[in-house]
Amino acid sequence: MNQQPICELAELAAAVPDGAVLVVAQDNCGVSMAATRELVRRGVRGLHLVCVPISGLQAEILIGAGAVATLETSAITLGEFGPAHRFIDALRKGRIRMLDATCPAIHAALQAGQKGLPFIPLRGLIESDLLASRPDWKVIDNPFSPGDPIAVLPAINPDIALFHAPLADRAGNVYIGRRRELLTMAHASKQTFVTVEAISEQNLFDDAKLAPGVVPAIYVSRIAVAKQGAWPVGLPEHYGADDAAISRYVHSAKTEEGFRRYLDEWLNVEEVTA
Amino acid sequence: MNQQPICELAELAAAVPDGAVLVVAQDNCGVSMAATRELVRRGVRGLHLVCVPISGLQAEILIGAGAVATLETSAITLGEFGPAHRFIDALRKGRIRMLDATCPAIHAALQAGQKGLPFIPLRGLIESDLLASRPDWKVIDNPFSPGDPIAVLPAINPDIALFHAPLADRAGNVYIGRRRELLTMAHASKQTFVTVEAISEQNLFDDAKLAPGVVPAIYVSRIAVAKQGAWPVGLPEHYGADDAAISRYVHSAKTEEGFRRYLDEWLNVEEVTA
Amino acid sequence: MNLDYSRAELLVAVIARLLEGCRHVTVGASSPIPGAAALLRRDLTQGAMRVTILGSNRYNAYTNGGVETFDMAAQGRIDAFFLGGGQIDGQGNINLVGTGRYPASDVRWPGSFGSAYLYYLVPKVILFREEHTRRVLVPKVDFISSPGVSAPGVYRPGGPYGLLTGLAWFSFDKQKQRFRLESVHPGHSVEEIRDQTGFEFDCPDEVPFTSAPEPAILTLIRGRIRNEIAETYPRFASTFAN
Amino acid sequence: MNLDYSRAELLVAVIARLLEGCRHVTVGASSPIPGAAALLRRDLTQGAMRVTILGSNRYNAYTNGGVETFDMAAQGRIDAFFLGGGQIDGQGNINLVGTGRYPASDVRWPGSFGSAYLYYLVPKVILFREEHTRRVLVPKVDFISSPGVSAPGVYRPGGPYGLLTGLAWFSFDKQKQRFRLESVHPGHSVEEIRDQTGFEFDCPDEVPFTSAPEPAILTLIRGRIRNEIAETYPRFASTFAN
Repeated sequence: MNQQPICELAELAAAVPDGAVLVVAQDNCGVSMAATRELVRRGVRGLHLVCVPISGLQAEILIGAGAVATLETSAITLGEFGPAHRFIDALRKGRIRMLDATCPAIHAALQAGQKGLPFIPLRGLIESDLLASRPDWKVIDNPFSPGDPIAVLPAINPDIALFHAPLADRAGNVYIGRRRELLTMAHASKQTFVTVEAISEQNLFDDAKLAPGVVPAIYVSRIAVAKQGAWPVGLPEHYGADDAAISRYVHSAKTEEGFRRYLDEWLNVEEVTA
Repeated sequence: MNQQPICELAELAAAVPDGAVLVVAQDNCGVSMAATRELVRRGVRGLHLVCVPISGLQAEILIGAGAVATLETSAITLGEFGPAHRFIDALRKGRIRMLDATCPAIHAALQAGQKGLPFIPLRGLIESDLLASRPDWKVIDNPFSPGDPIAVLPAINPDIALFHAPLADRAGNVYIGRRRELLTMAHASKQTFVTVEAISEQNLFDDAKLAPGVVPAIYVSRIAVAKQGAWPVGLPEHYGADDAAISRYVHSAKTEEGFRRYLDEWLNVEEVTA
Repeated sequence: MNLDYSRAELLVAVIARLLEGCRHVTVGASSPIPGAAALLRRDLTQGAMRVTILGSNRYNAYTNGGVETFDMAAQGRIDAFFLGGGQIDGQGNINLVGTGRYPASDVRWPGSFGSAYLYYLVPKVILFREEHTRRVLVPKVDFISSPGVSAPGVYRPGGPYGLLTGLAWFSFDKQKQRFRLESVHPGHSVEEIRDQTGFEFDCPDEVPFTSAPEPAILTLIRGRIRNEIAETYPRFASTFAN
Repeated sequence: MNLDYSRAELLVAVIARLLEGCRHVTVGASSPIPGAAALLRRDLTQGAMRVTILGSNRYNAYTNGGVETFDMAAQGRIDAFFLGGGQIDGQGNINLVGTGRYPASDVRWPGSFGSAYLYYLVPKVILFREEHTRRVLVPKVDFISSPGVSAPGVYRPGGPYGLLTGLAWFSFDKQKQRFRLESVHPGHSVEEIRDQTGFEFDCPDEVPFTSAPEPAILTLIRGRIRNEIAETYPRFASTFAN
């Protein structure tokens, strides 16, 4: 509920406190790698990172940089580019608390957060080791049908939702189109920070065709312009992933030292180019 | 999941069986009065009518025509036009089973239906006579916080969702814009029947700006063209309500006889004009 | 008593004062006076206070359908809301369903709408009913659409802030579970309030008159606000200052 | 044995047969062979069978975000889905998390994705893993991302339909909670299957060879299907028929 949501990228990143519960989206929804870089640069620590419902390079880099204390996700994958070395290494060394989930559980718990419900039931899960490894999940008897066990998940209410979008306006409305999980993230979170490709001088609600794909300003605390802000990840319908850059990352991150070298270089990039 | 969803209005109405659980939206979302008229004409009986989350003329007329056995709604209102006489009369005479609700309870139960959950918790409600009068609602202890009572509602999974929309395409996609409850209704229901102002020759998903406001064809069983199909109710952003017609209805419906006369006339209207 | 403002103008000004400190106020579809008051408060804060008017296109920036209002309330993003009632009793219980034996009510009203939820969750719920009679303000409502107070342990961050009628303004004391007469509108008296109120309420020895709208406020109401609400409540706007 | 089709082409043809009778099939983002098979089946039904490919723009008509896949599954609107696993055991349990002691796994895979839900709810889950070795097909998985079968009383309309590997096709018997070897791909033998499978399975006396793709099917795969999947799996499409 910020009247002047548009700010500098560094200011946006500075407003993410250490220890925050930060929720991010998967690669095809708009990933703010620009803000991620600023977070690493400012040395953020102790994040509880929630991925909706999975993550790739963004989580991998935050983990490698030592920013993450707890990771809640259904997967960390760089797809065909290879293993997420820093994620795997952190798990092996016990550096992060791992909350393995399944995609619909993260969606449902976030929807519970959106609705202000303390918990939400969900099918599936029963007798899996996922459920066994999650002391925060329970199984109850369906109150309407005794003898029907069902998992219940506590709501997820992140401190901050962070994503990258193509367009915002000066009032703070953000265009997300079909990427509706971004809306759910914004609703469930106390604050929403967004990087965008561009700022529209026209209010997005003034175009009846755009309005259905908008996150309303009331949910949006900060917006920073970051051209190619998803790079090296892509922004669907706008630009693709930079395969060469991601490949080079995966190759570098095989070792801690290689990762550090990559990071130094990445933090020093002046202008992002795809 | 119909490959040829476009049909005649009478065919659409004939496919609503007696006794169906039928879900409809409130006036500002798109109300298919055209299909309602066909339902009354074919003499549908025993409907369990669910209103999301309230209704007006549509429910009033269906009740007056004797089509409704059970009414589940948070309100029936004709706004400033006056009382919903046939609704009030049916209650007084015990002709309908009344399931009084509160708006968020209908939304939540429908969302539970959408998610295939057997039930969903909801805040509020406790110690109200609404809850006391709904044997199908229960109160349980929040499994994560003993001593915190919370209402739980069984999911609503209607047989048929029925609404009016501005546009559909030949594949069966329907444009609803910001009226997202229509999407929830479609997801939660076994079938969705829609009347539309017009059919687009272009697939709605081919326009990236329209796509976020679309109910995908996979949910849509039948579509019939009905110009001014919400009349005398309005279709926001397209046409307003016909105040004179609604006033005349309310005046006529003060008595059973007056209602019957109105109905006869309405059923015999050849072409709807606003 | 010959006042230089209408009752509607007084009520709008009173409600606008009650909304001080709010960040976001939501108003129901058929609530022109609270709607006008919210828009007035918004103007006074240079737009810093947000207003959502349900059923309006202009004052509704929601993109998740009708459920969004209720989800926002649960998220703590709605600071104030307005509820009425065919009956309101001295414990703040409201009845939007009907009189007599439910469900075959003697008088049936439209229904409970969102009351059985928003009354629990919105911190500042202003009960608003112009008609101030013993028919409306009853000792005990016939049907509790939503209770005014909840037992300890029931999750209830919200509830009644007070009751505004055409005659007076009462605050609500959640501890005592009672209304307190705070002011009587100019032209009326404490006796009249007692005569017309069916429930017991606390009453200080001295009850002030409700403050009249300042001239600047009246000017705003008669100018900009009247134009702004014309979109949402066209009939009301045309009869506003009578 | 010199076959006139590639292994990928055989697998696509086999899966397309397994999808007979489905109204809607959903395929994961990184599943090119199931994706190609689903598109082939769609072509064979003149588009009557719907295909959703997660992560594709062209084959994804969803408008409610990532949750829509899971909601659709719960609604009974997805007839078939594909799951793999770093480990799969003889009871149909799958492990997408890692080997050794969780969470400090010896080998860590990406994670469980939607398996712990879709495996319960989608009626025809086809387990698909090209690698057919004792490393993958183990006596007991180290971590159950999702169990193959559930106790009586657990809501489970879905579950494993069978297991397709680069060597063979097994059906799954939910009563016996075991796989049954149904066919061995041309060029392989029952002995080879036994050698490479870490779990026990039922094996009839005579195990047929998996039927080769008909020429018309091969033509379709090499023409239209190859073009259709190029959008979603460009790298795969280019190496498809090798």
